[in-house]
Amino acid sequence: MSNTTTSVPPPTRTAASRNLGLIAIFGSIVLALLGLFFTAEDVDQGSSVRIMYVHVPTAWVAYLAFVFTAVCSAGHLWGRKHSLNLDRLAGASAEVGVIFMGVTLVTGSLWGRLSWGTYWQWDPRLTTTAFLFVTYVGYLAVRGLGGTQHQRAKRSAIVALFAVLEIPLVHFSVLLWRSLHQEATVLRPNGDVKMDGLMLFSLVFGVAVFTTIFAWLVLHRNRVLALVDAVELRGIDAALEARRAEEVPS
Amino acid sequence: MKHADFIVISWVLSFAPIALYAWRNARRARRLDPFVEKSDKPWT
Amino acid sequence: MKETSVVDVRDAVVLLGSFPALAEATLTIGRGELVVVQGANGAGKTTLLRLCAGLLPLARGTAHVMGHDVSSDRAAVRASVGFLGHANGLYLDLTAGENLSFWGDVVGASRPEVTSAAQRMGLNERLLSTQVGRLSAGQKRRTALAVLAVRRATLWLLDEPHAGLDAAGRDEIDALLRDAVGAGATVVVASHELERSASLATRRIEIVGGRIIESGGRK
Amino acid sequence: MSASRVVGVARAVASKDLRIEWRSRVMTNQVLPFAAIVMVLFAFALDNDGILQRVAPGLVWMATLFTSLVVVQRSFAVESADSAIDALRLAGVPSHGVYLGKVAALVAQLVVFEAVLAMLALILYRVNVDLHGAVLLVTTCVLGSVGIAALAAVYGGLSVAGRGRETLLPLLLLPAVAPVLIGATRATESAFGSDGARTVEGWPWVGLLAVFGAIFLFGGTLGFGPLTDE
Repeated sequence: MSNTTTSVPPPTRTAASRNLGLIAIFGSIVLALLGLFFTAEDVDQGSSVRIMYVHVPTAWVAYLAFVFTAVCSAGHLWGRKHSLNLDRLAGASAEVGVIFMGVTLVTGSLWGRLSWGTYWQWDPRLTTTAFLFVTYVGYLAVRGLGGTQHQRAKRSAIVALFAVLEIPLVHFSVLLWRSLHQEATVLRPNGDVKMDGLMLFSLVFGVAVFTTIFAWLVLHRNRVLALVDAVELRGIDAALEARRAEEVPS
Repeated sequence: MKHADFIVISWVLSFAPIALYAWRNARRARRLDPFVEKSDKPWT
Repeated sequence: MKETSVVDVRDAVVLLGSFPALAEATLTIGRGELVVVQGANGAGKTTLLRLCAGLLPLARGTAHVMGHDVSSDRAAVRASVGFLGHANGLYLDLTAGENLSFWGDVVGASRPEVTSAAQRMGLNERLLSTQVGRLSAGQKRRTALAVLAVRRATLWLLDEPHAGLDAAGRDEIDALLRDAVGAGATVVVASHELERSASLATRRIEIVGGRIIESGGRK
Repeated sequence: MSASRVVGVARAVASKDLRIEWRSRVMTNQVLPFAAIVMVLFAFALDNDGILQRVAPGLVWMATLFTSLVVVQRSFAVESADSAIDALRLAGVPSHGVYLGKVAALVAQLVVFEAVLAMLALILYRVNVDLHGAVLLVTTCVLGSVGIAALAAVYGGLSVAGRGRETLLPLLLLPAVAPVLIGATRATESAFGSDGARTVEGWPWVGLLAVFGAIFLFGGTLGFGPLTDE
C-alpha cells in the first residue's frame, strides 16, 4: 500500500474518536507495564497470573458486547423508527465481541496450559465461552444473508435476541453438567486468585482499557457500516438510471 | 516453551487481532470514501 | 382517494438483490377492473404482482392495496389478496382434494365452499384423489385456482395463468376470471400473449424497464 | 387473532406435515436407515462393549440431533418446493399457528426416531432398562424433542425457507440445543443406569428439559412470524 493512501486519515475519524483511540493506546501501554512488570507474581499461579490481565478483560468486554448487541437489536425492533443505525451498532458490537471472545479462548487455553497442564479443560466458563463464540459467528452469518437493509436489520435483531437468551441457558446447563464431574475442577486452580492491591487495580484497569478499545472499534466500525449501506443506496440510483435508459421496444 | 513465552504470546495474541481489525477497517473506510458524499457522513 | 382504488402504487422501486426490477412504477387500479399487464420477460410484471401481494419489500415510493400500506401493514394486504405465481403453492405429495381441504381448514372455509370451488374448476372425484405431483400442468393450475376461490380473495393477482394450458383450459380460466369480476373482485393478470388478453381485459397496461406505460385505455 | 383459530391452523399444518411424511416415505425409507447406520458406526468407532454401554445415552442423543437436522430441512423443503410457503404467508394465516403446527409435527417424528434409536441402543449396546427407567425415558424423549423442535422450527424457517441457506442451519441450531443435549443425555443415563446412575436421579434433568422446552417454545412463538416473513 502506498504512502498517500495510508497518510490520509480514514473518513470515519473525528476529533473525539481520535482522542478515544489515543486514550486506548496509552492505556494499553500502561496496562502492559503494570501487568508484565510492576505487579507481583501470584502465590498459587506464579507468573501465569499475568495472562489474566488480558484474558479477564477481553472476556468481560466480549459479554458486554453481546449484551450491547441485544440492547441495540431490541431498540431497533421496538423503536418507533426501526433505526438502521441501531442495527449497524448491533452488528459492529457483535463483530468486536466475536474477536474479543476469540482472543479470550486463545489466552484462556494458554493460561490453562500453564496452570492445568492442558490447553483445554471442560471448565464451565471456558465451555460456555466456546459455545457463544460459535453462536455469534452464526449471528454474523445471518447478517450476511442479503436482502434489503431493513430485512437484514429485522432478521438479525431477532437472532440476536435468541443468542443473548442462550447465554444464561448454556452457562447454567454447563454448570449443572460439570457439577457431576467435580473432581476435575476442585483440585486445580480455576482462575480465581487472591489479589493484592496493585494486582486488583491492574485487573480493573485492564477492564477499563479494553472497554475503551471496544468503544473505539465499535465507533469506527459503525461508521464504516454506515458507509457500506450508503454506497449500496447510491448504487440503487445508478441502477435506476440504467433501467430508465432501457429502450422501449417498438 | 518457557513460562515467559506463554505470557508474551498471550499478550501479543490479544492485541494483534484487534490491531489487524482496526487497520482493515480504516482501509475499508478509505476505499469507500470516493463513492459517498458528505451527507452520508453525519459525524463530520 | 385510497378507498376508491384497489391498487395505488406510486413511484415504487423494488429491488431484487441490487437490481431495480421496478424502477419508479406508478399505477392505479379501480374496483371491478380486469387489468392485463403486458411486457417482455424481465420487464417487471412478476415483481409488480408480488409487490401488490405484499411479498416483496418496497425500497422507495409508496404502495397501497385495498387502502392498506404494503410496507407497514402487510398482514392486512395479504388477507384480501389471492396470488398465483409461476409456482402453484401446492403440496406435491398430497392429493388435490387434500390440498383443497388443507387450505380450507387454514382459512376457515366450510366444506360446501371447498366442494363448490372444486366443482367450478372442473375438478372431479378422480382428479381430487390424485396426488398433485402426478397431475398435468393444467390440472395443477386449476387446483391452485380452486384454492384461490376457497380463500375468497377480493383482489386476484395472476402471473401468466394461461401458461402450459391447452385452448379449452385457457377458455375455462378466462370464464372464471370474468365470473370473479362479476362477483365484485378485481383481477390483475400478467401475460405476454397479446390477442388473448385483448379480448379479456377491461384495460391493458404495458410495463417496460420496470416502469408502467399505459397503452390500451378503458373499453 | 383468536386462540381457537391458532389451534385450528396448528392442527391443520401438523396433520398436513405428518400426512406428507407418511405418504412420501422419505422418513421411513431414508432417514430411519441413516439413523440406524449412525448407531452401528458408533459401535465400530468405539470398539469396546464397556464403553458403548457407558456412552449409549450420549450416542442416542447425538444421533437424534443429526437426524433432526435432516428432518427439519425436509419439513421446510416441503413448503418451499412449490412455493407453498408464499401461499401460507399470503393466506392471512396466523404465523403462531403455522409455527406450533410445524413444531408438533417435528416432535411427533423425533419421538418416533428416538424410540427406534433407544431400541437400537438396547439391542446393539446391550443396555438394560426397567419399568421406571422406561417411563423416565419416554418423558425425556418427549420433552427433549419439544426443546429441539421449538428451536429447529425457528432456525429452519430462517435458513431453509429462504432459498440456498441450508448450510446455515447446523451452525445456528447445534450450539443453541446444547442445553437440551446436556439435560436429555443425563436423564437418559439415569434411565439406562449407565455408569451406575440411579433412575430417580434422572427426574431433575427432566424438569430442566421442561423449562428449556417452555422457554424455547415461547421465544419461537414470538420470533417465527417476523423471522420467516420477509
